[in-house]
Amino acid sequence: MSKVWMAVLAAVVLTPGSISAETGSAISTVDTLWVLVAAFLVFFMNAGFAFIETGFCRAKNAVNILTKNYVVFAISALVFWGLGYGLMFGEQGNTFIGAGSFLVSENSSSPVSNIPLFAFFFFQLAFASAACSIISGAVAERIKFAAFILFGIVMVGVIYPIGGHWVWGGGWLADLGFHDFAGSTVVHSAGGWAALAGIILLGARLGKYRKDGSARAIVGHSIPLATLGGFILWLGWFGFNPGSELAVTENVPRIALTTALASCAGTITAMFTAWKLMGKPDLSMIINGCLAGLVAITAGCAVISPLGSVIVGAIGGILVVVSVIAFDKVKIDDPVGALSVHLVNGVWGTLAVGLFAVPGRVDGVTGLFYGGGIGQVLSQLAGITAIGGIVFILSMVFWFIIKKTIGLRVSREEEIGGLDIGEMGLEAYNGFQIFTTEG
Amino acid sequence: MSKVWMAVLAAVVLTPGSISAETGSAISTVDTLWVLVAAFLVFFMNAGFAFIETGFCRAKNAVNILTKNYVVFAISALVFWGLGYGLMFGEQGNTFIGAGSFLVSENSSSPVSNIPLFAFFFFQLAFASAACSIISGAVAERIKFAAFILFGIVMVGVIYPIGGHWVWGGGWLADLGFHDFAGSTVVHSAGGWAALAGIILLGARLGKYRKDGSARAIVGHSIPLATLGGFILWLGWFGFNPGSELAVTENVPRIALTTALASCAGTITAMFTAWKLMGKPDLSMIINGCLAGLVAITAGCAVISPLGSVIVGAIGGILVVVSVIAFDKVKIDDPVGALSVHLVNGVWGTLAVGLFAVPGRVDGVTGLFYGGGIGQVLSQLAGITAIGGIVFILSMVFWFIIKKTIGLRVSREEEIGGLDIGEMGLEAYNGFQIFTTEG
Amino acid sequence: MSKVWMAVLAAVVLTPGSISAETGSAISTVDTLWVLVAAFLVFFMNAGFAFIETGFCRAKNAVNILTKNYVVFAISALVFWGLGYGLMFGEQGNTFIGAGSFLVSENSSSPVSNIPLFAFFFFQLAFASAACSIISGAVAERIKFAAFILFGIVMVGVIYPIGGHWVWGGGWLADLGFHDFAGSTVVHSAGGWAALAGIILLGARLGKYRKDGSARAIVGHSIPLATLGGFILWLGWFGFNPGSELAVTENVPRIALTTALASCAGTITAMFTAWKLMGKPDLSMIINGCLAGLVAITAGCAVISPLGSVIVGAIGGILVVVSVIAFDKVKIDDPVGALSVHLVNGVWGTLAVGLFAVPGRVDGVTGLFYGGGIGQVLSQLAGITAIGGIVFILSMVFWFIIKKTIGLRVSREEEIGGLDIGEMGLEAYNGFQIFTTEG
Amino acid sequence: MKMVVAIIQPNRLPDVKQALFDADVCKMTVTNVIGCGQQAGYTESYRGNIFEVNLLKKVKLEIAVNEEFVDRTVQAIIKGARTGKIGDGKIFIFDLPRCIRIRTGEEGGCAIG
Amino acid sequence: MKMVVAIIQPNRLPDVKQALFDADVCKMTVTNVIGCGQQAGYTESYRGNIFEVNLLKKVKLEIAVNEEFVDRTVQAIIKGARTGKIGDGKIFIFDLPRCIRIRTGEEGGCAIG
Amino acid sequence: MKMVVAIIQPNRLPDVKQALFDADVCKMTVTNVIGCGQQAGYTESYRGNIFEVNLLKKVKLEIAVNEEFVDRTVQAIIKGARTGKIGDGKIFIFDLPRCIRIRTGEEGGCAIG
Ligand SMILES: Nc1ncnc2c1ncn2[C@@H]1O[C@H](COP(=O)(O)OP(=O)(O)O)[C@@H](O)[C@H]1O
Ligand SMILES: Nc1ncnc2c1ncn2[C@@H]1O[C@H](COP(=O)(O)OP(=O)(O)O)[C@@H](O)[C@H]1O
Ligand SMILES: Nc1ncnc2c1ncn2[C@@H]1O[C@H](COP(=O)(O)OP(=O)(O)O)[C@@H](O)[C@H]1O
Repeated sequence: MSKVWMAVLAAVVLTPGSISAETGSAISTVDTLWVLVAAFLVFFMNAGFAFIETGFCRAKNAVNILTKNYVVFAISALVFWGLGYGLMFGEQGNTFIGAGSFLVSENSSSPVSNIPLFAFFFFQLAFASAACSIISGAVAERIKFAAFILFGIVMVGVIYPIGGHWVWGGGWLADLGFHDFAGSTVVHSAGGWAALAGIILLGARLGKYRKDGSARAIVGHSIPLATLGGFILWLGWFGFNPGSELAVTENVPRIALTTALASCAGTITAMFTAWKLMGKPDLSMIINGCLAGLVAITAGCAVISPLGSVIVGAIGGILVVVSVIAFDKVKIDDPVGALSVHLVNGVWGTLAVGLFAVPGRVDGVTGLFYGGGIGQVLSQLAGITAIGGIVFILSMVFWFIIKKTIGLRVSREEEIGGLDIGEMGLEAYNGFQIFTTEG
Repeated sequence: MSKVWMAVLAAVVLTPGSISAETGSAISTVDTLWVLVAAFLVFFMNAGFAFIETGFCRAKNAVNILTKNYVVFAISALVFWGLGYGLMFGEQGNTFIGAGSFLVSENSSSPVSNIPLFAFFFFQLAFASAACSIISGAVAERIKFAAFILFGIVMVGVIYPIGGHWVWGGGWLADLGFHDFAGSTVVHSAGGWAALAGIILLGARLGKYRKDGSARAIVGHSIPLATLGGFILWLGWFGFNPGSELAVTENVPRIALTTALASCAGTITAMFTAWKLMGKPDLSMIINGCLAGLVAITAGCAVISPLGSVIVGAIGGILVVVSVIAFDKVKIDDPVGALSVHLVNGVWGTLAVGLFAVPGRVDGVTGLFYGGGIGQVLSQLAGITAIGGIVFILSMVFWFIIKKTIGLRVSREEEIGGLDIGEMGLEAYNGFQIFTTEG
Repeated sequence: MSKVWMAVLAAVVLTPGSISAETGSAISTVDTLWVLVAAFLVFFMNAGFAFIETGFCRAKNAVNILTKNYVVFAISALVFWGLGYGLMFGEQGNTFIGAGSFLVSENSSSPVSNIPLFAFFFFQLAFASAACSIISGAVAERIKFAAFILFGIVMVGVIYPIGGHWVWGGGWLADLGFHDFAGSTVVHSAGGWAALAGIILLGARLGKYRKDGSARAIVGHSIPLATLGGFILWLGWFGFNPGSELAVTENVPRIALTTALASCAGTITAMFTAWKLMGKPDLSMIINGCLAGLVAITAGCAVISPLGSVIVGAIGGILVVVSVIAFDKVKIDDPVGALSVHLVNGVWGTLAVGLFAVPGRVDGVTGLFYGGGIGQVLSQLAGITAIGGIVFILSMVFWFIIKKTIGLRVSREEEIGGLDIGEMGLEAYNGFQIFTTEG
Repeated sequence: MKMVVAIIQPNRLPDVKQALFDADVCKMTVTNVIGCGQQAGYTESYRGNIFEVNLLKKVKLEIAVNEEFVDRTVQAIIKGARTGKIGDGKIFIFDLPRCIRIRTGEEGGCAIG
Repeated sequence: MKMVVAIIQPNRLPDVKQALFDADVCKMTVTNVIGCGQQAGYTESYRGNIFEVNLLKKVKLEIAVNEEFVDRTVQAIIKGARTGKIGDGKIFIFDLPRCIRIRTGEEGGCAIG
Repeated sequence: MKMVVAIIQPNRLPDVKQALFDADVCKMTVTNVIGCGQQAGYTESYRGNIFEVNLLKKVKLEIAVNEEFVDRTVQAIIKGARTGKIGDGKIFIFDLPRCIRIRTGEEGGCAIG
């Protein structure tokens, strides 16, 4: 720990709070600390995804889902480190794709100078893996483990970085004035579009839809686990949104507040919508509503007022319940509601920026309701369509290739007996008596 | 929190990491970051409450308890944002109640100037919701979902802010020299008194007490979940107590240490007390003992020495076990021990300030054992009684109104079959074989 | 994100964060905040250990394991506060053992001056308890509760501090040039050696090995709980390694990155190794692989490059799977793989410093592969052997004394019926139907 | 000998056990079952789908007794289990030609108790 | 009266229930069991040890019926449970001398339905 | 045909299964039950209340066999389950008039194996 002594020296001599001694540039220790802590919170969201997805699926598939979520960060990290980051932020790129800075090291390029490259990279890394986790839940209970892993590599290595480059890597959408502060589109709806493509090629779980086309309830096996996941994601979002400021400024508390208010509004409206439509306050919908509010405010958390964030979140909470039901109508089988949360509300949240952005927060970004005219709405629509389009198309292509090569879906027997036995060779709850009488 | 002012001074004089560029005032980025991180930790305590309560109740009521705990933050946030904060900290108030600053926005008032208003508000918000969560466990397994939600709104909107204003909002108890650093009384015993009122009007769970008056054990369904809750609360408390300094000062590490030592002492003494009285080291009591130590040191964590905190916590650990048994004797049915943890130890901890406060930490606050005389003890007693009285009376009134209107308690059939079926229409562990043979 | 630049400006112009106003010395508020936050993360690792161990054991022993893990921090804290810290860092000591600074208080000695003593102490405290938790899993499902508690006291009070003093307390190994940044040897293999001694004296669980000597699988009862534990430990490690810098420097993000990359590499290689050897990607091995990578990089996280950390972690992931199988071959029954993770990889990671250390990071520490010659390898070997030797011998002695006095192992009946009934008098999952048909 | 099998409401188990003990019937085997009969089920909702649950939680008791104990056993079960509401359950009585105590190898009537 | 006991594959339960309802057999008791027979087990691996699981999840149905219902009950079960694959299970039929409805105390044939 | 039903200690199941396999009895159905008999219960404590648990975990085996297999089946069970301690359990043997294999529809003795 001899470094400590040096640091102490620095502390005395060189006015702590800047490490210029070491870097020459103006690194802020406070900003560095914040970005790292925020990154840790976002990293922990992996656990959140793991448990919400596991809880909403059946016990016979629990180990499979947990494994996907546990390795997804490991794979994302290595792939994003080696390839993705370069395509997203590499300095030698053009407006459509980045290049260079592969296998990130000391001398890779960084768009920010108030924090060390590695702090910025680590934060981006955590984001990249989130985009993958979103997919995992939507394709759960029937996808082959290897197929998911393969797609995950492509998602983090290529698909996500392209959209990311357009918006955050200095690409054409940024120039166009498209504003997506923390990733309603770049991360969430991107994940959602990729998931949608997967679901379409995979098809629904056995027994999910009756011959008459009506949907059957396939109840998750552990609502407590799912709730744990919901709480962890909620916590992680306070790193996800406020952390995206990449510095400690007066915006950060405001972002934390708008994030909180939107999630709370979404929680409440989802509860009442479910209560109204199904007669009971369905906790699985309440949790989705909370996440819907979070996704919805992610794009605009820095430019929307507290009151505005309540409205944006409230609409998100209604949207999520309605769209869960709608997806079932069209036989899009999404066991955990990932599409309703991340895709639908990713789109809604990005659009909301065009409506609710308060003037003066970010240069040139003003919402329709604040006299900004239709301009911002249009650039938001442009971003939504552009990224939605590219992600959906690329995903379709890669999912299709996987389907034609190793195959996407497990055998009927495996699906009935559970992926834990067939794919993982290990069951989740040794000793517990569990009935598995569905499909 | 007088230390805060000193810190603020320091902040002004030495401009630590200030964002004055933006604000003109001397905002400290370090303090801002700390208060936000602490707020996130306190926010996460919601998960802690959710799992300790769920684990200590029966499987048939798990979804109901999880739902209460999940929406409690959402409701608290919106109500405290719209109403509660204004009554607690509003600038236009008097010594008994605050006013103004409703629907908190940029131009609401804030008692601190070293951090942005929204950082302060967010931290207070997390506190407000804790007071509500405390109630949830005590009334669990028999209260109507809607009844709890209604009371929660009143608690966060009116009852909690009144007591809070008296102590932290510049009210008369503050002037009186009453010292409650992080809320043994303002948050914990307040929650406890409100819970007690609820339990009295609700009555005990079916089958909890035999005809001969003796208590029956109604064993929680998941000790692992309860333990998870205990760990999360323990973690959250390191935001709860040290965060209440609202700045990064030399006090913060000391507060973290006293908080840790008290919780550890409480854990150990509770273990041995239970071991002695019931023949085994009951983990449910050990967890309660840990929380008891935490609640007990909450009031004095900034003014009590490490050694003192060990003593305060140790007594808390004994108190909690003894009082759990005592409450059963008088047929006060508290499924999770919320009263013993938050009410009894909230009172004890507040009193302990009058006994163990080290001179010189907070102006005018010196404990009896450090030659401070009986003075501080008396002002502590004043605060305990005043807040206990007002909270208990108001709670009784509101609980009674709810009882007479929509009713407090579910039907006998619903209670036997489980609130998850009756109230939530969803069971927690689909597929698992669970025996529910109790009353 | 234009705000960022402004903040940077502020960072340069004004000199952020020092509390000199209060202390006269140059305490850095940023460093203080970071060390505390890191300590909280490390503290939370207790929960991680609790759930990974519980999940990998049988339901009938869950309460027993949870209790051990819940009280271990409480006991460690009090013992380390009263005794251990003094032996590790006490100023009046010699090169072999520290002395003084018992019952840590304001005027105890601290080796660092950029943060308050209590911040440093709290961080060290969290480390001490980790060493104990490691043991808990290895001896699970058959050790007497009291026997474990007793050994824990000795471990934190005496054994761990001795090794700690040699390396971090200014002892002879530090002078020798032995480099163990965050404790691959001091914490992890120390815990592992103590556990090994315990296992040897305890013997294997009933039914673990067949008459023909082959190993039987005793499957854990909750893979979801174990996975939760894995995620929490993973998160905590970002406090464990980067926090060991004890300041916010440019090293911190680099350490966070090497820590992440090593864990990811270990996760992947463990997955493929298990897949290859046993035909399926065993999640229990994947989690172990992740932890193996973390332990392996702990010693060198500050001196090894990102690429190097990937290699070190990758080897760790392979080692852990192979050694789990090897330990079973020699009938060393370790229910959770603690030896393979902490002992084997603690040794490997410490050695790796001698191979992969990049020159210029820490004075005089350069790895073989970077032209540092064999020198560093030798000092690393010296440290591994010295600490391994002293810890193993002392542990053997104390375990033996406990065995001869109160006894180490529960009765055959208790082990069959479960320690929860015999030792704790409380079962983990009231109401759930659980088959317990193994030996 | 006879094997008396009863399906009862789970929450009646404590009373039934008590009634059996009072009638000196102290040995029994209990199983966790689900059943459907006249008793109506209930509906739940999950993620937008409302569904009916008609297999309800029940408890099954198996009690092997000698002839002379049959009636008092039946009476005790009815005493403890009857609420008069649909769902109270059924009692089935089978002939039990042989009964062996594993521990001692005893056969017949003496093995039962 | 007869007690029809069937051991079936868990995932056939919905179809068997449907087939029984179609045959007006609406009362039954269901138990979660594990069994081994001709059907092969499967292997799992945990922490380096590969092991075989040969007790497979099954569902047990108990249906008390009057004589004239026996055949249609058996037919319904076979209709719902048969896949032609090993593991489909068995049906066991026992004599049921007495049946009592707890709620009313009714005995015999009328108590069954 | 006969239905041999045994209630044994859970931890004896592996040995009993082994003993049965050695006696060529390879088909059985296993159920998780709780029971009370002569074996004493144990006490637990929770939140200040000490309580007695007298329904103990047991495992129930159901084995349908042809007459000539009855004795070896009983012997095998006793061999695997007996420890000589109270709680070893019981074996109950019922007449089994009919047995049908769902897969093939076979009836009687041949359906059993
Ligand atoms: N004919 C039967 N065969 C098997 N089980 C039955 C039969 N009739 C009733 N049961 C069991 O008894 C339980 C209660 O029966 P039900 O008809 O609902 O109540 P009641 O007998 O009071 O009308 C059912 O849930 C089922 O488990
Ligand atoms: N003789 C028997 N005694 C008890 N249970 C049996 C018997 N034969 C079969 N079973 C039950 O039926 C299930 C299916 O039997 P199996 O022989 O595998 O299929 P099949 O009868 O189609 O050959 C077994 O798992 C077991 O639970
Ligand atoms: N008469 C009976 N009826 C039903 N089950 C019984 C009967 N007698 C024993 N059992 C079952 O057998 C188990 C062991 O019986 P117990 O009397 O404790 O041991 P032992 O037969 O060695 O005296 C009991 O827990 C119970 O499940």
